[in-house]
Amino acid sequence: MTTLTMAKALNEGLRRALADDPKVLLLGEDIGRLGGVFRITDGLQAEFGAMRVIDTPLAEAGIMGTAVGLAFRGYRPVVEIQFDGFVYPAFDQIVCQVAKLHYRSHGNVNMPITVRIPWAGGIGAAEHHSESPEAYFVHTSGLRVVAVSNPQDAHVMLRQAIASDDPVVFFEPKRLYHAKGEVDMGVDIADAPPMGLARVAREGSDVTLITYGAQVTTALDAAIAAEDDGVSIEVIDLRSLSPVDYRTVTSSVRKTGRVVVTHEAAREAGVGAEIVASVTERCFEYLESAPVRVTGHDIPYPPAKLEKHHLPDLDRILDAVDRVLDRPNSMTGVSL
Amino acid sequence: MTTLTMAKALNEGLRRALADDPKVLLLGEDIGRLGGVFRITDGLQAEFGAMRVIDTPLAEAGIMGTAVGLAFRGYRPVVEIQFDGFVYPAFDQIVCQVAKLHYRSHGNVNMPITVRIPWAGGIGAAEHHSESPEAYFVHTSGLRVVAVSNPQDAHVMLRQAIASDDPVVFFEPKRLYHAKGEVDMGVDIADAPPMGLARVAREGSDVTLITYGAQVTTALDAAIAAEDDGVSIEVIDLRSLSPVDYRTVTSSVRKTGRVVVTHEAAREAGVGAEIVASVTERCFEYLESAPVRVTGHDIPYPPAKLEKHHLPDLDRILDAVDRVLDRPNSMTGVSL
Amino acid sequence: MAHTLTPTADPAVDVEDVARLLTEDGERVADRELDPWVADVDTTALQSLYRDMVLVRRVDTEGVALQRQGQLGLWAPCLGQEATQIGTARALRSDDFVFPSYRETGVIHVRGASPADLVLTWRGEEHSTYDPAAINTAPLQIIIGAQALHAVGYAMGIQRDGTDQVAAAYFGDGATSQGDVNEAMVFASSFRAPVVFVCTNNQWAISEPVTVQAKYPIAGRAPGFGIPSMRIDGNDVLASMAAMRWALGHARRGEGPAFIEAVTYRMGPHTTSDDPTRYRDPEELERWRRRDPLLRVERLLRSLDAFDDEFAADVAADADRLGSEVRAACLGAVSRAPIGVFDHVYAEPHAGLDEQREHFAAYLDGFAGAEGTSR
Amino acid sequence: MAHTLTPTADPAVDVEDVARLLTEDGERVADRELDPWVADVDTTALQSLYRDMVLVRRVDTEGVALQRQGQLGLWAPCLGQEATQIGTARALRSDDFVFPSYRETGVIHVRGASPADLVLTWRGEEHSTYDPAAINTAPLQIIIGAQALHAVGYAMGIQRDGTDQVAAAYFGDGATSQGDVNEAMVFASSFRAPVVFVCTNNQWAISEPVTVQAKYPIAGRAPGFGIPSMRIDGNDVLASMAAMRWALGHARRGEGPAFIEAVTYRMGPHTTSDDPTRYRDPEELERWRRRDPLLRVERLLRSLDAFDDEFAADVAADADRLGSEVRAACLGAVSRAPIGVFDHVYAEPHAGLDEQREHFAAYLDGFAGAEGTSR
Ligand SMILES: Cc1ncc(C[n+]2csc(CCOP(=O)(O)OP(=O)(O)O)c2C)c(N)n1
Ligand SMILES: Cc1ncc(C[n+]2csc(CCOP(=O)(O)OP(=O)(O)O)c2C)c(N)n1
Ligand SMILES: [Mg+2]
Ligand SMILES: [Mg+2]
Repeated sequence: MTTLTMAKALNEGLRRALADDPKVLLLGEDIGRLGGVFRITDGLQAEFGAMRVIDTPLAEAGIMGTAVGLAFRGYRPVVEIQFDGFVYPAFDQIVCQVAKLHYRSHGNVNMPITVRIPWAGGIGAAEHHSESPEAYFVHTSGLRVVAVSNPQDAHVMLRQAIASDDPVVFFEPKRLYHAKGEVDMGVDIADAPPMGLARVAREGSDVTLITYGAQVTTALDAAIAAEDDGVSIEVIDLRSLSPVDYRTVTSSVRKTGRVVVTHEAAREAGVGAEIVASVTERCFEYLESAPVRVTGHDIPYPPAKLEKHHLPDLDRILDAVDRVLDRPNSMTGVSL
Repeated sequence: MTTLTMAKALNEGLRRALADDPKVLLLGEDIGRLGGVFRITDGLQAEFGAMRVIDTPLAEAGIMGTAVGLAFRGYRPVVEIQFDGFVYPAFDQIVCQVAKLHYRSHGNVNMPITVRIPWAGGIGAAEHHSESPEAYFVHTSGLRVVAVSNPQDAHVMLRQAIASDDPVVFFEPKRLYHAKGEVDMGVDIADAPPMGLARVAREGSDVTLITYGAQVTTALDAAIAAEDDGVSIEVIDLRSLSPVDYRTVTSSVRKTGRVVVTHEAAREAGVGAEIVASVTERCFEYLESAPVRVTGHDIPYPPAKLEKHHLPDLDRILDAVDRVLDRPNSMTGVSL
Repeated sequence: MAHTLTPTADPAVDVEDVARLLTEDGERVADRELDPWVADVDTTALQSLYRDMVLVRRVDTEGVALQRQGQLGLWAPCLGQEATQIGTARALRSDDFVFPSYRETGVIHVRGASPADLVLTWRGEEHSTYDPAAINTAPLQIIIGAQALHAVGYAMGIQRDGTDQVAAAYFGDGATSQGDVNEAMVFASSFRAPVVFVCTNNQWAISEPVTVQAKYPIAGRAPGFGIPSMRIDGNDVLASMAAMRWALGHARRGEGPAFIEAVTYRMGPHTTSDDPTRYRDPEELERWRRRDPLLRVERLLRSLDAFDDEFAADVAADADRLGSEVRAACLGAVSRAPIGVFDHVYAEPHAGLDEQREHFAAYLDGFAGAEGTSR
Repeated sequence: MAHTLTPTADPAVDVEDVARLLTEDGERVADRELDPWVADVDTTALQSLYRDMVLVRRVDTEGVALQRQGQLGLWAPCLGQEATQIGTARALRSDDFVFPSYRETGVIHVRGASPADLVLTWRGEEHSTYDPAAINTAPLQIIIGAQALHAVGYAMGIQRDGTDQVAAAYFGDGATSQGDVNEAMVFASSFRAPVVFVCTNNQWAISEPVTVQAKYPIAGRAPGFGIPSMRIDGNDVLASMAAMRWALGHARRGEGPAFIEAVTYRMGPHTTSDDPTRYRDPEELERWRRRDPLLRVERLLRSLDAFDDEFAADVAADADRLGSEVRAACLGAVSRAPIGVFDHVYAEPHAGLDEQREHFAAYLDGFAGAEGTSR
């Protein structure tokens, strides 16, 4: 075990993947000499050469499209999208090609592409630098989508994503890049929990609080705060958004009967909607109250100085917890 | 009242919009001389000239990006995306520009752009010609999203969409282009029901069946079939997917207590998830059983010969109706 | 470089402003650049090129007929484009890798697509049938221009493997407007990737004439990206083969990408769903009929005494055989079972989808009991 | 058009291969193409250009300082690019419409942005502050290349209105790799739109040298799209103004789009978050210091006896005044109230969002009672 930041844990994950498999290539803007704007690829071009760690022209469709071609040739491209808000020019290649080529080719062609996306808000960044586009990818059949919340998962799940024969959209919460944690780098990725599994981040009995990414930290804070108030919250870190590990989720909900889902992304047709719909479908008879979502508002990501009013913080989560517990809350008396 | 196909009703809607407002322009591939591959713009270039009905180069980002510039100049561009599967190259311009510019500019700039999308499956088309991408746009704050199900709505809502100062993604079910219906073309769009309202397409008391687009027809068929079986289904045609008219939806659910949502799009984080989550949140105490979704599978749209196994048909809807009524159904005994 | 650069004065529509080796009358003319590349093409080779062109035309006719008869959902005729397709494809090595668009029937035929491969996609049975690795050819691409980037990526892979293979991307004149095609040129140039771009300028993108996409010849764009290009008569199978060999040679020698604009004509509708009478002048078609790519090879062969009745009959028999095979493959097609829609979404198990498949199977089973539908 | 086209042999990195009117030593040199366009620029006009350049440099210094002091979230310095920005922007008419990228501090200053407009976006108070219609300038664009298409669309609007205005798009060397910029050239050429593309080739896209984007001069691309272009010394304010006037004239006369590649240098980091020591040679910066765009105008003015202490002091005072105004606007900024995040998402009422706003207001009110937070 070593104490590493998430950034370093990811860097070590990439290093290991490059070392283990000569077919692994890194593509992106500024990932070479600079090591990426977040330094996640720091030192990798020096170590593995410019043929394997490739600074590309400034064009995301180009990066994704050439990654598809490399996959046709048997490579395993790991693409870095510089910021969440810059993935959209690559959307066509992701949705129509990356996600569909295995299906289209009758299973003859694999698309073992990992799309790394520094992700979400809370870092006071400029416009387009704090987006939470995960629902777009979750809704896209043919992709796997994961979101990490701690250095250990970041390291192991990145290696698992790269090793997967399927395309994986890999969300890295920028807000946690510098958060530290214990990492076991010696782990055999086959022995580690598969990236498709959720994790009970904290056990509890009154309310199931479901989330992913940096919001796991906020959820855990909320759980601690609630404890003082006599409320026991079970926090579930989904880790995988597609597929969702409903076994873990439903076993918690069957226990608590009350559900809050939180994420930074907008609410309308977001991942939270999917979780609430599926949990309701699977656990209806166990539910004591309507599951509640605590999400970013349905607005474009606001200017940095206002993001704190957009991001679902501890107080908004606790307010929702009060709601599912039928205790006084901000919606008391408000008709829906 | 005149009997028109949906295609013709749309054509007349465009003609009227062009005639009423000199700032309205049409942009798209093959919309001029050809009149569009579905002939929705038939005759309009001849009538209004090539400066207003514009055949563009073959590039969707280019079409959407120039539409943004035209909106900056005070125009009201109506963009035709040739088929649903070709909207993705324009995704960046839609998500980062069209949806955000009003917000970004502090309300100084309007983006009264209508994006018409011939939409969804069931017509035996080639790959990428039967997509249901509506959830991507519903999840995108700053856009309005509507889906029409009959010639009257097609005509009126298209004119309303064009008249709206906000960007509207306008879904036209290809499968219904040739379906006929009564259309009142004399209607003043300000007097007609606003495009944001849902419609009770058929009244019923046992189950609320919520849908939109071509699936409304299937839902109505299901309601008729169920009647023989003694089940009274209320069919709601959402019309607007963002915002959703929850007043209409919840008043039905409060009456029936049982909900089925159906759409062609994939299920994961689809519009159905949003509807189920919101209905559960708003009507929990009225629900007699868990709402059920009947959707396309979470697969890339399959080859034409197989689409009938993908699209949620009458039988699959009735199976779901049995499920919410706790009658024997395909899921009986299956654990979730 | 001059500091002020002015575009060429030639308009995009000048179809005579091309390099060629074979006139409409079947006369072999000299071209300093192209000649060396087809020095080895003797009469037998010419006959073989001709044969392939006839075969493809036969398949195309069959495709249209099958669609009319309701056996195919759609067909995208390549009538008129046989010289471009056969000439360029025959220049490829079998271990080169091709990324075709939907209209490249001739190209995939040369690559080794079976009769079934030529039609089952259009029938709607499968999105694609052949194994790309088996014939070194990607599935047909419908998203305009997307495959240009794939070819560049594939070529970057070749570079990394250190072999002398080449990747080739085929796309139309309309496709040159797409960001993807331009980005492909940027990436290809930046990485000096061994890729050849074949732009089939058939004068139309559905109803839009090429002048909507380009006011100046498309071949003129590539050099701005640092890519040498050639503008050839795409109805001339010899020029097509020569240009492709030039381009492949350039890429194979490690000198980077090359670009070909093959000026030809889509003699049929865009697809069987299209009605070109709405937008194009019948006289234009007549003019192009006189430029028919097959006719001029026939004339050349006749002038070489290499086209007699026996040869014609033999070619026709070959073509008929292929036509029947295509028809048989089409009529004999068996659709996947319903549950098959779930196949090959993922390469590895996916809990969510696996559950959905199970539920659908249960649903189908219920039916099987009730109404005898099998899965 | 020749049938075989070969790219220019000039490499993208040759920064001397440009048109210029002013040498590093401040010597005015002749250029047949450019001279006519600045025939009217007398000493007073030169002084005024110089003044603007100094002002912008002062704002830039202030921006960096404010960021260091935690008053701005980020700043994108335009140090070294003043000649390109001031020269081209001063050539515009006020009723032309500009689509700038994030680094165009000098451009928006010339257009009429207030001191607050120059910093509040970078402070994170607003995505944009000025009313685009008031200064005929779009909000700064962060999505690389997207604004090029907006400019073309705007120009298509101008065309339809029948005026002689021009739209201008500013973007960097990196942006030329984006599909959007290439599609913008396609559309501009196809519609002969009155738009000018100004590509500021500052040698770098964050850490990537221009050779990653282009092996051959960027100006060489436009002609392939049918767009005339010029490659100029972007550190030469006169050449910048002259080229822009040439381009604007071309567009204004209805002759369609024009393209300028201004070869300059980003002397600072990409943004205040960037560390250029990781990727660039300090000697390169030194070389460019000698080409400083302000210095050469100062030298020219001195040679014309139009730069004395009084003038220098006056300009400095002006600059200090603007600097203080910028600082004051920054420090005096008041953030929107929390509920303000809901403003201007839609132009018309939206039932879903209105409900969300109400609920959030109720939530904030609850807090107001409990903890004194006001909305
Ligand atoms: C991204 C995208 N947009 C639109 C279409 C619809 N479409 C299919 S073919 C076609 C025209 C293509 O023209 P061209 O590239 O010249 O090829 P050709 O059909 O002439 O072979 C269009 C617009 C598409 N398939 N993909
Ligand atoms: C679509 C998109 N991709 C990536 C980025 C991240 N990014 C911001 S600036 C920049 C470099 C831009 O270089 P250039 O176009 O030369 O402009 P410069 O910064 O030199 O002015 C990059 C990659 C972005 N803003 N938008
Ligand atoms: Mg074409
Ligand atoms: Mg730059």
